[in-house]
Amino acid sequence: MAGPDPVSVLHCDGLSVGWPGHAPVLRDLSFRLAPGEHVGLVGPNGAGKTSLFHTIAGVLPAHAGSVQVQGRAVVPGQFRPETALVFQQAEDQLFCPTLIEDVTFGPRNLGLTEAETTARVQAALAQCGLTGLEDRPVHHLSGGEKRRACIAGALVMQPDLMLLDEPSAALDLRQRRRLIALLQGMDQALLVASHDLELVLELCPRVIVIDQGRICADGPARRVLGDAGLMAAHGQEVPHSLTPHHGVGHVHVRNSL
Amino acid sequence: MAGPDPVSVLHCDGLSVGWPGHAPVLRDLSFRLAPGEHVGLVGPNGAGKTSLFHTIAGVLPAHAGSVQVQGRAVVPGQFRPETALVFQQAEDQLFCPTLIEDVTFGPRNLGLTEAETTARVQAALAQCGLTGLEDRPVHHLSGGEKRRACIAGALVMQPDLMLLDEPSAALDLRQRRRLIALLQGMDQALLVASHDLELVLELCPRVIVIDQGRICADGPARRVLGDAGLMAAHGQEVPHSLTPHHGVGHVHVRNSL
Amino acid sequence: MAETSPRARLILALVLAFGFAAVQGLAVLPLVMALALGVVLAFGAGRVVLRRMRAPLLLVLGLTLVLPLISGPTVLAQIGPVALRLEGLQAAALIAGRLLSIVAVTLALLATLSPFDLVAGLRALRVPALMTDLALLTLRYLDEVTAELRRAAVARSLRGGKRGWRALPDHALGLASSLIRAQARSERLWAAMRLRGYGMGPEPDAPPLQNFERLAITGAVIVALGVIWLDRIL
Amino acid sequence: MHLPDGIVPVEMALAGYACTAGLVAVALHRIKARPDPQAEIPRVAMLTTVFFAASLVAVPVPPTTVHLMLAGLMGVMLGWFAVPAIMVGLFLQAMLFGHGGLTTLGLNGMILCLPALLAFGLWRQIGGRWPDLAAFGAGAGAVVVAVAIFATIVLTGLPAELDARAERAAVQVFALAHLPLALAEGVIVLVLLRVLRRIEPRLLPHG
Ligand SMILES: Nc1ncnc2c1ncn2[C@@H]1O[C@H](COP(=O)(O)OP(=O)(O)OP(=O)(O)O)[C@@H](O)[C@H]1O
Ligand SMILES: Nc1ncnc2c1ncn2[C@@H]1O[C@H](COP(=O)(O)OP(=O)(O)OP(=O)(O)O)[C@@H](O)[C@H]1O
Ligand SMILES: [Mg+2]
Ligand SMILES: [Mg+2]
Repeated sequence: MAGPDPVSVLHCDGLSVGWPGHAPVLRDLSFRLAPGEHVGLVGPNGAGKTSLFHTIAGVLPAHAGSVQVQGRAVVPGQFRPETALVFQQAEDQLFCPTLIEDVTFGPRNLGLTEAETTARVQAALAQCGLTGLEDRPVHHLSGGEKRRACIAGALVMQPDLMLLDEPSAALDLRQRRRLIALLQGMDQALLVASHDLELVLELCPRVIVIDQGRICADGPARRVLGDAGLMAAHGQEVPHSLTPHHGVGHVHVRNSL
Repeated sequence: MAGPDPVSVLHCDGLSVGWPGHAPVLRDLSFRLAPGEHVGLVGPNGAGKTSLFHTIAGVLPAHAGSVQVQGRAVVPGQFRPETALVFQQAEDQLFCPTLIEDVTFGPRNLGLTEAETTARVQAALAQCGLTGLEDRPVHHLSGGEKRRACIAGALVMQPDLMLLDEPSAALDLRQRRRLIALLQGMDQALLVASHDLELVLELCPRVIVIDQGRICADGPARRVLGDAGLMAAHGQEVPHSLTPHHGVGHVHVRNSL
Repeated sequence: MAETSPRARLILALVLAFGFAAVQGLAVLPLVMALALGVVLAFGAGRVVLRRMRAPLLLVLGLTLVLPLISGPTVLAQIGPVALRLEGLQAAALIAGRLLSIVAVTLALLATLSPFDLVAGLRALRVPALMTDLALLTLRYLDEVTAELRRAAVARSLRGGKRGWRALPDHALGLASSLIRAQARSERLWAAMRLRGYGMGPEPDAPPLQNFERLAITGAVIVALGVIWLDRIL
Repeated sequence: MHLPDGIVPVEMALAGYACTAGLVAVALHRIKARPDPQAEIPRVAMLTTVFFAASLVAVPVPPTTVHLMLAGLMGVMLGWFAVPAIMVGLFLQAMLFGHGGLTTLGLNGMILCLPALLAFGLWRQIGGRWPDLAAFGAGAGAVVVAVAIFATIVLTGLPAELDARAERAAVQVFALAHLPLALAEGVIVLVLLRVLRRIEPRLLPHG
């Protein structure tokens, strides 16, 4: 095991991830994230992206190895406000009746003054474009608003590391575009798991590919995602925006009627 | 109102769609689907795609206008096996304990003989690549298998019209590819609602765009989806595979560290 | 015996369990326990029964520790303030014997079935469709809802949710949002069920009981009545 | 709080079955009188699933953790549907987790269904005027009533005549041990119904 790593926001060392009573899903993972770095996490369904996030967040104990966030080891069950996890299902994360209550939930537990809390909450809502929706019941928000509400609830903790699990799922293109703009503007380190490779490409200069329990590639996004052989080997496809073509021929046209 | 339309599988005429006690979501919609035609339905979140599907399927009464399937008007609450709806959330559609029971549920209600039922079920399972998974509990299926199970449950009714609501949501690229291949091979008329424009482009020669309660465009997929002005006006984007470029420059590269 | 239908198993379990529950004297208890063991062996369910007997065994242990100390006038032995009483001891033995026999029989007959088959058995026994449909849907979505509740608890703890009794109101909030989601989901579920003709088809007829099943049920009734008769005359 | 097999004499178990069967018959009769009972099945099933799942989660109530009973809440939210829902839950609990038993299904049904129906009645009577009081009363009261029925059944059912002093002590200890559960359920139902009344009153059709 490595000693404390004061330089990286996140440092996984020989990490094995798995659910209690099951064989490990990921084995012997090692990687670091620098402060403010945006990294994409790509892999097929069941590769273990969500499981890895739960381990980094300290919800799921590691089978082996260590996770450090901001140089301090993650202890399962300990509250670490410097890590924020945005869930794959927005509904799971929004458990308070109204938007404002949900976003305020976290800061309430940080022991801030009332004024500080309000200021932070307003800032987070504004950053996510949710001002004016404060009193809306959470389940009346649209899909995109729900997703942004989750991000606001994470941002308001002023984390150093945000883990985003499929942030663009079920969003239309306008919402997705807004989300990309929002995330691009963030100074926090981001780890973004997604099947939406175009989004990963726009957001993350660096990409990690996981499949069959291990890291298969870790490098510059355009090189990794552009590598047709690598992508095919792990059930992925090179994103359209990286394939050289001229807008013709590539599309399968069905013989209709 | 139009008279019976024996030529089209689906004929919506002056249709207004909405939820009881709310203003209509869609107003005065008119369009037809020919037998075997595959049509994409595109529009932002909340445009009313799911609501339209529920109205066509006869679950949600129309505010005004008429829907005809195979020349017969759709009456809310009436069981019309010629229309099949594949839900946005696969879990909600698969309400039986095991895969085989779920796929058999529909044919049981059609008054077929035992032998006919079995034959149909086996054919549908084979077509969807689910043979061998018959006795799996539904909640142990993977995301892609669940989606295909929903489609098998729809196919087994031998419908003339299938309504697919976001069929590729939450699938990884390999599963999505299989799904596209499966849907491409279908003889039924398909109406496919999706935010995944690349999928729409591969599957549907014709696309309908809805936004702000009405049909904004209805035409050949490559022309509609390739029209940058139209797409931008309705919060959509021209799919990457239709934009002329050479795999460079288009990607926003973040100034990292 | 493995091919016994869920319906026949349910009838067998009810008949034997009530027969055993009717025992009031200690004399037939060994016979009852032997019968239970016989059923377990006949259905080849030894391992399942052993695995799931732990909780009942603990309960029995608790009873046998407490009852002999607090009930009955006849003191068998006195250790300081604690008196061991005969009637309590008898009561404990009776309860323990009955409990273990009944649990063993029900486990042997029913625990090897999938819960879905059990519900099918209930339907074949003419339990109202409303209840069996409720049971099927509950079974189908139990795992998903449990996972949902667990994820919501994780989401709370990740944002520094309180612990201990002060978390009760948060717990209530989580439960409320689960109920709201369940309501929304049930609307989609109803649409899905209706679209595939729920309630349109004929009620599936349960296949008639097979001959060996009738025989087994008759045998069980005779055994149960026999046990009760022996219990009353001994 | 489930009564296991073999504790009480068989006459009581049979009487429990008879009473519960009557209660179920009444409930089903009331349900059939509603406009479209079949359409309510998915709603009741999904809510029941949440109640069932929530009762499996251990809630910390120092010094220990407890499992919520939620009979009062089911009564308030499901009305007469609470009876079939509770019976389904009890049957599944007995089969899946070994809580309760086959012969005592009827008695356990009485232990939970009567409090649920009382909570339903309480909510319908005073839920409109004093919703918080009614909610707390429904939550906590259901636990108290259930404990009372349970204790009565066990005490009349135990075969040997108990020493009266020990009997009283046992009942007191048992009731005291369930006081935290009653308070916890009262608080939970209070908070929960406040949220539902504000956010989703459709979920309280029987108010
Ligand atoms: N709560 C759980 N208990 C046990 N096993 C689990 C649990 N959650 C996930 N798994 C298993 O862990 C493995 C990895 O799942 P995980 O959800 O981490 O994958 P993923 O990469 O996030 O997939 P997806 O792209 O579908 O979200 C899978 O094999 C899954 O079956
Ligand atoms: N059960 C419901 N009751 C009342 N209003 C509803 C209901 N479901 C949807 N709506 C409303 O109808 C409108 C259209 O929603 P719909 O779900 O049809 O959109 P959609 O195009 O399918 O969106 P998405 O892309 O997010 O799936 C929205 O404004 C929504 O709030
Ligand atoms: Mg995941
Ligand atoms: Mg939709």
